[in-house]
Formats: sequence, structure tokens, C-alpha cells
Amino acid sequence: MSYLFNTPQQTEEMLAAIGVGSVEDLLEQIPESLRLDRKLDLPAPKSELELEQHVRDLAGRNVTASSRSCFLGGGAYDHFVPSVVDEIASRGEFYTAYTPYQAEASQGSLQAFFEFQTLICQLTGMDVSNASLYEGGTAVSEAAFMAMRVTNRHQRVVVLGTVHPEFRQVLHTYTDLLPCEIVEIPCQDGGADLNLVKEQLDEKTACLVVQQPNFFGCLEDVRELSELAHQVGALSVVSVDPISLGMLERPGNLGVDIVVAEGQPLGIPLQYGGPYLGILACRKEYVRKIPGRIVSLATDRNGKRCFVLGLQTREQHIRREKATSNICTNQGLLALRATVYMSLLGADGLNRVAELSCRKAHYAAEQLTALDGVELMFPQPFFKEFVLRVEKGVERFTDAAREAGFDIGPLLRQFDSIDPSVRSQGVLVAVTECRSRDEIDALRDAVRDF
Amino acid sequence: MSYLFNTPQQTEEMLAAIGVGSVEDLLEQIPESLRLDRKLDLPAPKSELELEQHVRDLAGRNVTASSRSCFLGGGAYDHFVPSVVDEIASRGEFYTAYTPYQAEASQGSLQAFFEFQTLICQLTGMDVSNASLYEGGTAVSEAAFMAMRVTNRHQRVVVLGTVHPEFRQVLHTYTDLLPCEIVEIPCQDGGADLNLVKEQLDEKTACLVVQQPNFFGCLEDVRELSELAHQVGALSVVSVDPISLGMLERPGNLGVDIVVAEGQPLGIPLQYGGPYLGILACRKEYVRKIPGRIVSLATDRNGKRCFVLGLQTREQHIRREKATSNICTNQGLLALRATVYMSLLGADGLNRVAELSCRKAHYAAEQLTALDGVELMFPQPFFKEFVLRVEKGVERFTDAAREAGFDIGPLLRQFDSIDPSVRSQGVLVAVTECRSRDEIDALRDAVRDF
Amino acid sequence: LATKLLFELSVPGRRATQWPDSDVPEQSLDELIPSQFRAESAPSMPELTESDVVRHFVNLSTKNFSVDTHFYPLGSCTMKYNPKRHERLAALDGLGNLHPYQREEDSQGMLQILYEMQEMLGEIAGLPAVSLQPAAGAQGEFTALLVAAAYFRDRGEKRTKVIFPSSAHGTNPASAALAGFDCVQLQASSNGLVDPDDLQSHLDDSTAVFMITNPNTLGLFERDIARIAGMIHDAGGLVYIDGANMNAILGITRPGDFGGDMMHYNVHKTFTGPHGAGGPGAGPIAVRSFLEDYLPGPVVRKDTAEDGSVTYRLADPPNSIGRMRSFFGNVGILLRGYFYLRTLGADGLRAVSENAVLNANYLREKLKDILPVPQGERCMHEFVSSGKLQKDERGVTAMDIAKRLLDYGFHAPTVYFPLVVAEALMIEPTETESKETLDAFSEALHAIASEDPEMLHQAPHSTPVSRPDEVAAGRKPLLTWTPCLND
Amino acid sequence: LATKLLFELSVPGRRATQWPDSDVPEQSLDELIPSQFRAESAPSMPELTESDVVRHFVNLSTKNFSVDTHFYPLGSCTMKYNPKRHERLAALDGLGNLHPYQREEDSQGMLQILYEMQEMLGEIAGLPAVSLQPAAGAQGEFTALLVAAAYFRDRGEKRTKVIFPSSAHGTNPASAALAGFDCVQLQASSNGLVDPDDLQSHLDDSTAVFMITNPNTLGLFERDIARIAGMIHDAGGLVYIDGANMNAILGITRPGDFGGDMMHYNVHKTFTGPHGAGGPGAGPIAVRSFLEDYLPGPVVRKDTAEDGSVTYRLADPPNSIGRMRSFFGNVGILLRGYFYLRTLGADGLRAVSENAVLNANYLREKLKDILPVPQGERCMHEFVSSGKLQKDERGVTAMDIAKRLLDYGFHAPTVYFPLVVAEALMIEPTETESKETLDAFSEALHAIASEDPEMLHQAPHSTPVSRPDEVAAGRKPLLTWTPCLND
Repeated sequence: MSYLFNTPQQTEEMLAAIGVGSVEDLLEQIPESLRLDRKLDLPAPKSELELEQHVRDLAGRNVTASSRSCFLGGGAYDHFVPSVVDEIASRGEFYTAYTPYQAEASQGSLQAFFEFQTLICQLTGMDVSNASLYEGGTAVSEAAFMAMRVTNRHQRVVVLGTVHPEFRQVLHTYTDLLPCEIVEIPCQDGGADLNLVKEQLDEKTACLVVQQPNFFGCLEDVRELSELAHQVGALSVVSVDPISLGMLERPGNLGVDIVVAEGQPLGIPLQYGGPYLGILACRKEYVRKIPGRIVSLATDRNGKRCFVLGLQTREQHIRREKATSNICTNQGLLALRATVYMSLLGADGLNRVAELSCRKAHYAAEQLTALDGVELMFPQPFFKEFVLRVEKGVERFTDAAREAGFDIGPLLRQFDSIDPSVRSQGVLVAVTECRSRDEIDALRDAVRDF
Repeated sequence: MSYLFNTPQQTEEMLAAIGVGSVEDLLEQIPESLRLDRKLDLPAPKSELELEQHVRDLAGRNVTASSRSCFLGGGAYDHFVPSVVDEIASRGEFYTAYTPYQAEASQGSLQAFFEFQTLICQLTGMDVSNASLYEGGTAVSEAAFMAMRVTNRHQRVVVLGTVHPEFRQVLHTYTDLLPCEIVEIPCQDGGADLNLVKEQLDEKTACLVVQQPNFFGCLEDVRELSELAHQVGALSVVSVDPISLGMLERPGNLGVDIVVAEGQPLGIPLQYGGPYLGILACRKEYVRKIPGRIVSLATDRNGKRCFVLGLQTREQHIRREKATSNICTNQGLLALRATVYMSLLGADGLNRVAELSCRKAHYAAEQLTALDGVELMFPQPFFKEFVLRVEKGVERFTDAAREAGFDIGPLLRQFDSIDPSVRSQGVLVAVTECRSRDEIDALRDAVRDF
Repeated sequence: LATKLLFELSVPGRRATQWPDSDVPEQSLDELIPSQFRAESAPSMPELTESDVVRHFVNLSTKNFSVDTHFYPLGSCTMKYNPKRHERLAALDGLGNLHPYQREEDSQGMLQILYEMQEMLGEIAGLPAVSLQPAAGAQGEFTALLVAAAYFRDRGEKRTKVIFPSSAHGTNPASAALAGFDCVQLQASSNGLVDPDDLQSHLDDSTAVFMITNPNTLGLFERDIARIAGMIHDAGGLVYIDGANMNAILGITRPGDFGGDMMHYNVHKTFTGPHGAGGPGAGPIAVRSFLEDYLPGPVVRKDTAEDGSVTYRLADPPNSIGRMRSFFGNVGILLRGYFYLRTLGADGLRAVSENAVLNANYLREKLKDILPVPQGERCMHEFVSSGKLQKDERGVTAMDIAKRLLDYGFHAPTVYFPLVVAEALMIEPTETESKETLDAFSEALHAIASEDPEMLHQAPHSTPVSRPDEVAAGRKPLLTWTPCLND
Repeated sequence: LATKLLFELSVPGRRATQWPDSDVPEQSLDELIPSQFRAESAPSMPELTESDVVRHFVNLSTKNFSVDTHFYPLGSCTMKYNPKRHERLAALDGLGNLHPYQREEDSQGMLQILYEMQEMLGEIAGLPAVSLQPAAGAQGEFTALLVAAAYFRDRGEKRTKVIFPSSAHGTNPASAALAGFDCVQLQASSNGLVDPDDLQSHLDDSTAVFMITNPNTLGLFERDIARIAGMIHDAGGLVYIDGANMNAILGITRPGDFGGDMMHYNVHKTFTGPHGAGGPGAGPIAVRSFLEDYLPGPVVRKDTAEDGSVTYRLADPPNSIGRMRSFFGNVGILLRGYFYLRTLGADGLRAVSENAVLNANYLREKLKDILPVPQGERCMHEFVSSGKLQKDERGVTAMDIAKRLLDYGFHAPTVYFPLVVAEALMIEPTETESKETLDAFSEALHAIASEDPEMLHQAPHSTPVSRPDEVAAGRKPLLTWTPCLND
């Protein structure tokens, strides 16, 4: 099926109105020699019933966070999603609308994005937020680019080795053709070595990139790191877990200049890695350097409060190659999900989720490290995620857990950029509010004699 | 949680405005002696996360039409439900609205119900339809009551023994206190014995109740049966499977006076038996005797076409004990589902579904009756469902199917009102368009040597 | 913009669905079904594309007022918020896709839910025996009356009379009549409550059932209910409590404790089953133990084995009146009620009623200057204002006010019911509305109270249509579309 | 009615969610996380109930135009119908709830879908090597440019120049600049097509990539595309096809067949990923085989064992440019594209483009008297009308027309793009609209063409707001709510 309207009779009527004899005639702009002289080689079409059976079959071959007890982390988490988030995001008026260029026809989305921006500022303690970016990894790169524009320093970005390895890879890819050097600071006991950081920061440095909690789940001294960046005139860019801000100090109070985040924990389904939600917020003096869309409050011709896409003069359709970024879409539907999620939870709910995750993670760490040959890799405070070192073989350990119905991971060995000594024996364990003590105890028992 | 708005401070403000000191003061209408002096003994409250985990756990203990291959029938069928049906029915504007008493605030539902009525008339070939009843079983009783009012005969209703046993039970319950005799005609080879029917019909009979296809899946001679009813001045009431009307002759062309149906096959989920959809349509001369809600086209004060609840003078809030029925609700949301379903399929889609079900059912019958000791119970033409007689033990037969992942049923033995010779060895097998040849073949192989 | 009818959108040849080819060996249709059974021509139904259908119904939906979009203070209807998680949980495959004839051993999760629902409803009612079968409140009434009749028959008593106050819901007499009882209506008393002395004069040994809503449809608790019940019992009759107004008394007082022998619930009102623009509902009944054996079946029973393992099964009570419908009941709605009760617990449930009563009394107080309430000093979860002042002084009717409220973005209250109040406006705010909303509603009504009566007679002014001619539609009903009805 | 902001609905103490108590042994927070890391105070966020949130967002949604409710002929955006089944299938637990770090052996169903998607996109493009990673079309452009750069670097060539026509989407130059290339823009030619001679004058051994949209943003197929591609290739450069307009040519001609070396898809346009009010999109790229090794990873590979059993795995191409984002890609959108392609098949896909072209030409014809199209005799899937006549004769601008259309219940076309057409109105009806809708749209535009210009300058008149002051908002942007902004 193809969702078409034109019946053969109507097609004839329309062709007659146009004054041609066939649809072929309309295609005569395309030189004959360039036409495909065969059918596309695609699978046969399926009816809705067949499609559903096919997709259910394939979906059934995947093991999900519902079918096994999920302790997987590494930037995407099995946090609970209240049903209202799905209910709102599944309204056709939201998900089948386009970018709100025509403000009069888009006040619903525009107001929601304005609310998103405000909630992000409230959550992070920053002054301004954009209306979202692709996801957390590119958000780091966009923040680095933004820092270069703000500082007018295009040669050097310093990034902690404790930042998500994939985020660091994206930064390398994005800057590959540019004269910008990406300097990575090796991790020291799971955190930043402040002396090393200080050594590497110089007056050519556009920004220092930090992740809090870092990829290993550990907490960094964001205040001190920001201070070090500022001492050389660089900006402090920090990538956060938004859920952690239910407990941890807001970056706005720690001297951070640009906050970025992967917004997936804010009510967005795991869906194998995307679409997720890039968050970027900053101090107000940098507002015109922000990449991506942004919504502004405005007044209409009758003096009524309304919302419009703002600061469009920074964007590609006006500035083309001088635009602050090539980003054209935002992640509207996911920003909406996060807005609904934050509206439902508020500060109190976020605090509850953060605290439950934190308490359960610490309990899990305690239980698992009580086992022989299993210990915490790093002696740092952590939030909801931690790295286990398993001397006897981390793969056998995770296999034993999997057999018993528990997914833990990812294994650090799959990230080339992590120090080999850490990589070979390490595995991440993430614990959210969805995990129960019973599950944790059962996991512990399952791996007791792996 | 309790979805409340009033904070303690607001409660104080509101109490002050009312002029009382506490909510207790507002309850003083209730004599102290009648108050519950303890808390209700109910399970502890659950958060959304806990509720979801609890319900998913319980839901997981049920075997459904997705988890096992479903050949269950007997009035509820695993027909395919296009996603658009769910999309529309899950819009809050439909499912959180009330009965459309205020026409100006309810044009959406009213128009949909008007469309429902029209589609039902188109499908059945009748003149008028109401806006739905509870479900198929009560619809039969309502039709019988209606026939009594139309014919002014209140003493006798003749019902074929091939009508769904539960529908017949409801008719007995409904008329228990009334002077009306319910006469059941024993089934003959899976169908009506026309001579017996003729014998039982007399000039006191309000109506003859027939089911097409009947409970055993077999086809009745509706035209002849209607004729017999008319010969004694009784009405012909026929309960149909709406899907069958994609192939079978419309009751309106067969002399039927009142058509009723269980509308579940029209896009309504199985949900363990309800809510389903009662359908009732009739010839136009009986319009003022129709039970339940009905929507009429009207004109508003500006001459604009609109829709209103019609013929309300028949209803309880005006006629009280003289009302045509005590039915107050209709099944609005399910009528909406059926409306969307019929809009999507149209005559062509209904024909395809009917034909696919019919073809596959006949293939299944052929395959299964090729097995030793398994035969068709009745030598009648059937539509999508048939009764197998399994000499060697019908329970072992269905157990073997179940073991291999196939549900067939119900067993006839669970219906007391069916003739014992049929009951003890019979099992219903229903086949819809969702079952594939592969499934049918696998079922056959699974029960080959049960 | 006007929304065309489906039939007006139809274009021959359009299709919204596609179906697989048959995968079984081809047979001629005549071999399958003899031609005399088959239709010669296809029914004349609309031909549409999928996006036709979607856009049509999405746009239609926006012409409704609903709880999700508007304050909906419709008296007697308990239009409270419908939690979204209930919709999603009820649609889980394990619940939504379970066949009613699935074996008991393969339905244990569902049976456990239904069993627990029976238990919870029995506890809330103070009436321990429950049947979940009735499809709606009105069917619950009918069912209970049949139960009562079966009980009296067993006792060899011939009781034919059902008594109810004039403020009763219309379904009470209609159900009684349908079941075959004689109906006796009590006169309205000036304080809005049943007058025990008047009642006494109607009691005799033909009295079968007294049906009463408590709190009643004026939103007043029947203070003398215990005495009234005693009188009925003394006369050998049974007391039926119409549970439509249970939202006022959850966990505060129980029908079984104030003398009721039987009651129904409206799960779609009290326990958040969405109303669906007129259904589905669910009307389970709860009765005293001595009536348990007469309940319609099936009900769910719990068996505990010696090893402590639990199984659930369906059973018919021994002297059951029989089935009230096919299959088990309106399970989808019962599920939503179950989710709600499991979410709230005892304290939460009591808080529901306390806040429903608080909201109603607050709104009553705010409106008393323009829409006074003739009966009672306070109300329970709803109240009935009289628009008589407005009518007498300005010629503005309750209907005018109701219609004008739509322009302010509020659904209308119930009007002209109960009949005992002149120009009645029956207002039930429910507990799931905020003080701010109640204040805004009150402001709107105050504004209306000084608006031009002529304008009000023409209201509403902002809705898709205004003041349909219902009389003409009643005289000459047009119940199906035909091509000549094109707009 | 005005919709308050969330923040204005907040009342201290209200709650929408409740969470379980902790079930692990109590520890003081200080033991878990030292106090210097913890916030001293909670963030100041709104406090709301669940029904506050629901009613707020449901009502907000009704202030949007959307494909589900309105004709949305936004040029260059391909606002086609989004099949509802895709939403439900993508949300299946087995797809929607799959963690990105789930093991490959536990993700075989997903990997198969993604592998098949790669194959299908390669076939449709005529460019066999595919990476699904880019999150949107603009990122696809950027990715392809990095691939090109890596290719040239491997060949030891220093090529710095990216060339594009003036009608190019703004993201083309922006992506080139972001990647570090020099941008060269071709002058617009009067017939709306790229002038090969003009292009030739810009080619030299610094030419890296020529970026072109085909059909171009005027809805015209670049007739000389093969010659143009040959020129680029002769100069040692690569040809990049912006796939934004693929809806015109599916199964009719392929970028790989008309000279393209690289392209991106907009899965959210061509293959029905819903637009979500601005995303998410998905911008997979397809390239020639000699560029395959440079693609960003991971991509999906298929292994067939000797016994014929198939497994899928993730792999990084050997000379990969690296990651473009974390995790695999915008899988949720890719899934919708996959469902669409599996539903349509080859014939269905070609019919999509044929009908998109038919609809566009039909509408073009109906409008030519009032909104003539300066370039071309026919169009592909869209066309760019000029409102110059209206402007010159009546002072009515393209913007006036666009805004007024909203009053008629139609979303506006894209206006003032591309810049080569004066008072441009870029109209793309898509194949999922009916002749009746196109006729009604044409009637509305004809009606507007004779409406009072003054009234048109003030349009729209029926929308919640009208003509926001964007200049003031740009000068003094207000990007977050503060209490002083209360309406």
C-alpha cells in the first residue's frame, strides 16, 4: 500500500487539467539515459497485518530492559517513564507538525520549547538554553565550537579522559579538518588529575571539557576545574547527567560556562541509542553564539504574549556559511518529552529519582564488592553508576549475570580510548530507581561463584 | 497518590471561605454513628513505578492471542485491528468526554455516532441503527423486548438452540420475572429444524431469534426463518457476526426486522470479554421503539447542519418507568472504534477479511478432519468457525494443541444448554485472517498423534 | 471549519487497508459457501484513504469538550481526571489481548486482578459479596433487583413494589419496570431528603426494594438513612443504594454500614474509568452475604492449596439468577478501577472524598449570591443551585447559563435535574480540579450574571454550532446519512 | 483562550508523581556523596499535579497546525502522512526498550532491521555503501564532506573548495564551513538550473566537492546533471547529492545513476518519519564503493555461516572518519523508514514519486493565473510560485498570502526561499493529499487574490496569535520565563 489518493479516474482528470497525456510526460525533464530501466530491487510489499507480524517477530529477538533485569549504563539509562509523557508525545498535533516557522500555526510547540528552555535553566542553574541538539555527544562538540567562537581561540580544546569515550570520538571527528588540537587528559584513579589539567590548559585553550558524573560514574571537582579553565581565559564546558541534578550542585553555581547533557534519562525511551536529546545551556553573555534553534517570548500585533523562533540571524538560512552551526533540526519531540517529564517530576520528583538511584547503586556496589575478586575500580565518590574490576575475568562475570537474567555493562574493553589497565578488567554497572533490592540481591547471588 | 490539587494551605483558605474549621465539619451531615471508625482494609498504595511492575507481572501470567496461536472463538475473535483505530480511540477528547448531552460541546462524538449508525445500516441493509448497546448478549434481549413492544405480544419468544448459549442465558435472566415464555428450539444437525420452528411459532409469539452464522459456525436459512416468523405476525430478530457481512447476504435483504450483533470483531480488543459493542438496527417503522441512545441530524439556530441526541422522549430521564429500556450509557468509545474500523476497511476490506477468514477456516477444517478420529460435527456450510467432534477425547486433543502452542476452543462441554451428545465431544475452532497456512499446518501436525 | 461526513469524503476506488493474499489452496467461493447465502453486491460503504480517516477523526475530536481539555462540572457524572497510565496498562498484551475463553490456568493474572477487585469493592461497600458482571450502573440496578426477587421467591414471598424518591435517577424506575416490578415514587420533601413518615405510609408486605441514592442527587446525605433502612427491613424489604454518588463517602461511611443491602458502583465515575463519550461503563454490585448465592455468574473464587499455593477460578453462585451478559464483564473498565484502587489505598481514597466535598462546598459558597442552593446548609460532593433568581429577574434560564459557560471554556453543569429544584444547575467539581479553576469558573458565572440576556439566549457563540433545534429533530429524526443530506 | 505557562500554574506543594520508598538499608547522604558535591537547595521548578500537566499540554497541542489536522504544503519539507502503525511498532518493547549497549547476540532482530535498511537505502540511491549514523540531513552533509576529505587525504590531494548553487539549502554551505572547507557559490541562472559553463569556470584542482540538490529547490530536475557530474569528476572532485527532494524520483532515477558519489536521505521527509515539530530526523548517507571504508561507524555487517545461519554484527569501516555521534544513530526514525519501505516495495515507492509529481503539477496548473511559476514548464514534486504580480499590483506580499491561508485552515507554503524567485511561495503538496484538498487550496488562494489588501496585511485573523513582532524579539530576546513575564 502506498497511502495514495489519486484513483485512476482522478489521475486522468488531473493529467487532462495539466494538459499532458500521462505521468511519464511529467517526468520528461529527466533525461531518458538517466532513468532506471528496471524496478528497484526491494523486498515485496507487506500489508499492515504482515508488517506487524514481521516486526513483532524481529522485535521478539531482542532482549530488552523489560525482558532482563537491566543494569546497563554508559550514557543511556533505564529510568522510569511516566505514562503521561507517552500520552502527550503521541498526540498527532505535536508529532506531525513541522519546525515552527509559522508562529501563528505553531504556538503549541513554541510554548513547549520555551518551557523546555526555562526548565533546563532551572535545572542547571544556567541563564539560557537552546531548544535542543541531536544528542549528548554532538552537544559536547557544539559546545566546544561555541567556546571557540566566544573566546576566539580556535587551536586547542582540553578534554578530560573521563569524558564518555564516544563523546570524545565525536569531538575528534568534528574537528578533524580544523586547526584545532584536542588534548586529552589521562584519567587518574577514575577522576581528573588537577595538576595535569593545569599543565595542559594555556592561553590558547578555548575550553576545558568535563563530564559530571564522569563516564565511570565518579564525581569530578567541577568547581575547581572550572576555576582552572577560567585562570587561562578558557571556558568551562561540563556534560552532566540531568537526573544527577536532582541531588548534585547545579553547574550554574560551580562556575560552569556551558552545560551540555544527554537528555535521554528525562523520559526518553532507550530505542537502541536514538533519537535522544542534546541539551545545551550557557551564561547569558554567550546567547548569540548558541548553536541550534531557540525560542523567544514575543508580542503579537495585538499586544498578546506569544512565542517565536528567536535569534534566527545566527542560522544557516540567513547566514549560510557564516552560521553558528549547520544544525537545522532540533529534537522537538524529545524536547517535548523532557518538558513533560520535568513538569511531572518537578524538583521534588527529580530529587527522589536521583536519591533512589544513588542509594540503590551504593547498595549494589557494596553487595557486589563483597564477593571474592570483585572490587570497585576507583576509590571515588560516585552517583548511580560504578566500575567493577573483576580479576578473575570480567567477561565470565557478565556472562554469569546474563545467564541468570541480569544485564550489566558495557564492558570497558569495547572502548579503545580507555587506558588498557582499566579497560581489560572493568565493567560498568548502572542502577536506577527501577531496580529493586531483590533484583540486586539476586544479581549478587547469581555471580557469587561465577 | 491521589491526583489531588488542594495543598494544606489552600485547604485552609477554602475552609475559611466556606466558614468552617475543618473538612470534618463539612461531613457533619453524616451521623457519627454511621461513620467508619477505622481505615478501609485495602492494599497499601503503589507509586506509578510499582503499579506498572505489579501489573506487568500479572499480565505476564496470562497467555494471550499473541503468545499462543489463537483459534479461539465462540463470539470473540482475534481479528486484526489496524493501528489507526487505537490512535483515534486514544485521543483524550474522545475518551474523556461524557455522553453528548450538550450538543455544542460534543459535535465530535455526535457526528461519529451518526456515522456509526449509518455504517451499521449500510453493512446490515437495515434502515436505522441506534448508537450501540452493551454487547451482543444483552442486545438480543433488548431486541426481544423491542419486538414485544412492537407486536404488543408479551408472552412468547422463540429462540433457536443454535444461538450463543450465553445470549440465551441472558434472555432467560432478563425475562425471569416477566410473563414471557422463552421457547428454545433444539438444534438439528447444527442448524434450525424448520418444521419444529414452524410448530412453535404462534400468534402469541413476539419474535423468532436466530443467529447467523450460528454458535456452531454454521449458516442458517435466514430468509426462510424470517418468512416463518412473519407468517404468524412475529418479528424476525437475527444476531450476526458483522465480519460475515463482508460475504454473506445482508439481513435487510432477507426479511429480517431487527438485526443485532456483537461488534467486537470490528476493531475491538479481546480484553477478556469486555467492554464489547452491542449493535441493534431495524426497519424504520420501529424507530421509536428502539432502546438506547440514538443520534439525529439537526439544524442549529444559524441553519448549520449539526448532530444531537435524538428521540430522547423514549428515555428514562423523561419517561422513567415507561422508558423503552433502562439503558442509559451506550458504548461510545467502542462505537467509535467500530466506526474507524469500518471507515478504514470499507466494503472491500470487509470482503477481504471475510473471505480470508472463510478460506482459511475451510482449509483448517479440511486439514484437521483428515486426521483419524477427528470429524466435523455438523454437515452444514460454515463461515469462519466450525465444531470438531473428537471421538478419542476432545480434552486430550486440545491439550495436545496447547502444548504445541495452539489454543482452540471453547470446548462445548462448558455450555450446559447444549445437547449432551454434541457437548461431550465437541470443540469450536475459529480461524481469522490473522492465521497463516503455516500455523494451520503446524496445528494439524501437533495434534496428529495426540 | 465544517467537518464533512465520512460519506461525503468517499471517492470510488480509494483504499485505506491492504490485506495479504490467501496462502491456502484456492477454492471457488461456491465450494466454500453456497451462493444463496452470499451477498450479490457489496454494501455501499465509503471508500477512503488512511489519511482521510485519520484527519477526519482527529479533527472531529477537537470539536468535543473533554476532561483532558476542559473543566467539566457535570453534576452526577463525576468527571474526574482519568490517569493516563491506566490506558497504557489496560492495553498491555497480557490484559488487552486475552480471549474470554482462554483457560483458567492460562488466565491466572487476570483472575487474580478480578478477585482482588471483588474483595476491594466489598470492603469499600461494607457489603462483602460482589459480582463484577453488570456492564453499567443501570444494569447493576436491574441485576440487584433480580437478586432481590430471587431471594424473595426462595422465601416464598410475593413482593412486587419498588419504592424510590422523586429525586432518583431515571434509571431506578426504568430498571424496576424492566424487571417487572411496580414502581412507587415518593413525593419530594422541602428539605430535599426522604421523609420517613411519608415513606412509612407506602410500606406493606408487598414492598420489595427501596432504592435510594445516598448522598442523594441534591448532594445531601440522607441523615435518616439508618432509620429509613430499619423501616424497610421491618417491612420485610431490602434497601438498594444507588452508588452513583460514592465519590462523596469513600472510606468515610459505607452503604453496608448505613443500612443498604445491595448497591452498584459506577466504576467509570468513582474509580476513573474514562467516560468514552457515553460508555463503556462498569456497574458491579455488592450485596450482603445472605444474597451472595443469587449473584449472577461467573464470579472469581480463590483456592489455597495445602502448600499455600493459590489458584483462581470462575464459578457460578449456587442459586444464581443467571447471566446478565455474555462473557465475564466490562473487564477493561474494571481494570482501570483496579489500577486506581491499588494506586490510592485507604488513605488516598478517603482523601478523594474529602477533597471532592471540600471543592463542592467551596464552589457552592462562591456562587451562593447569584445561584443559591435551596436545600441544605452544606453539600457533599455536589450541589444543586437554582437559577430561579436569574430567571425571575432577567429572564435568563438555566439553559442560557449552561450554554454561555461553553463560551468561557467550561463545560456546562447538568441542568433541569433533579426536578425538585427550579431552574436546576447541578454542579459537581470533583476532587481533581484546582481552587484556581473553581475561582475562574465562579468568575465566569458572575460575569454571565450581568451579561445581556438577549445575548445569553443566543449563546453559545464560540462553539462549532449553537442551539440545535432538538424539537424538530425529535419530530422528524434523521438517523442515517443519505446522499441528499450533503451539507 | 490563553494558555498559561507551566510556571504560572505552579502551586507550592502540588505533586504529579510519587515514588517508592527506598528498599535498601538506610545510609546518610553524607556517606553516599560528600556534601560538597550536593546541591544545598532544590532547583526552583514548577509544582503541578498530573492533570495540570495533561490538560496543559493537550490544550497546547491544539494550537498547532499539523499533518494530522491540516494540509501542510510546506515546500522542501515533504509533509506527508505519517502512518500510525509505525508509531506503535516502533514503541514495541523489543525495539523501543532496547539498550544501545545490549550485546549483539541479544540484539539480532534490531541489527537485521538496520542491515536491511542499509541495503534498501543503497539500492534506492544507486550508491551501495551506507552509514545510518547521521542524526539529520545536515549532519549527513557534514559526514559526507568528512568522508570526501578523508578520501582526498588518502590520495594525497589537498582539495579545499566546496561548490554549490545559490539555490542550495543553507545547510550545504554551513556544513562545508563547519568541516573546514572554503565555500564557493554559483550565480543563479535565469532558468533556475546550474549553468555548466559557469560551473566550469570555478573548477580547478582545489575542487573537493560539488553539492547539488536534484531535483533542485525550484522543483526542477537538473537536466545537465550527468554532464555536470562528469565535469566535477574530470576536475578530480566528488559530487554530493542533497537528498532532500528524493520524494520526486524514487525508483525513477537514482543519484548514483546520474553522477552522484555521495548523498544523504532525510528519512523524516521521504520515508515518513514524523517531523516532531522540528525533529528528530535521521540523515543516513549512501556513497560509492570506493568511499565505503571511510564511512563513520558502526555499520551493520551480515555473516553467513557454512550451515546457512545468519548473524549480524556491528563493525567500524577500516579507515572510518570516526563517530558522528554517540551510539548507533537515530534508530527510532530509521525504524519508521524501514516500516515504510517494507510496506511499499518497489512499485509502491515509484507510485509515491509519480503521484507527488502529479499533485504538484496539477496544483501548479491551477494556480498559474494568480501565482505564476517563473522557471520551467513543469515541475517535479514541488514548485516555486512568485507572488510578484500580487505584490506589484496590490501590495500584497507572499507573507500576507501565507498568513491568510492559515485562516482558511491551510498551513502556509515556504516563503522567500529560494532567494532566486521574487516573493517566492514554495509549494509541495506531497502524494498523500487528495485532488479535493488541492482544489480547495486553490480556491482559497483565488479567494485571497481578490481580498482586501489591508485585511491581508493583518492576517491571520483566526489563529491564537497574529504577526508576532520578531524584530523586537530578535533585538531583545526573552528566552526563559521569569515571574515578571506573567501574562
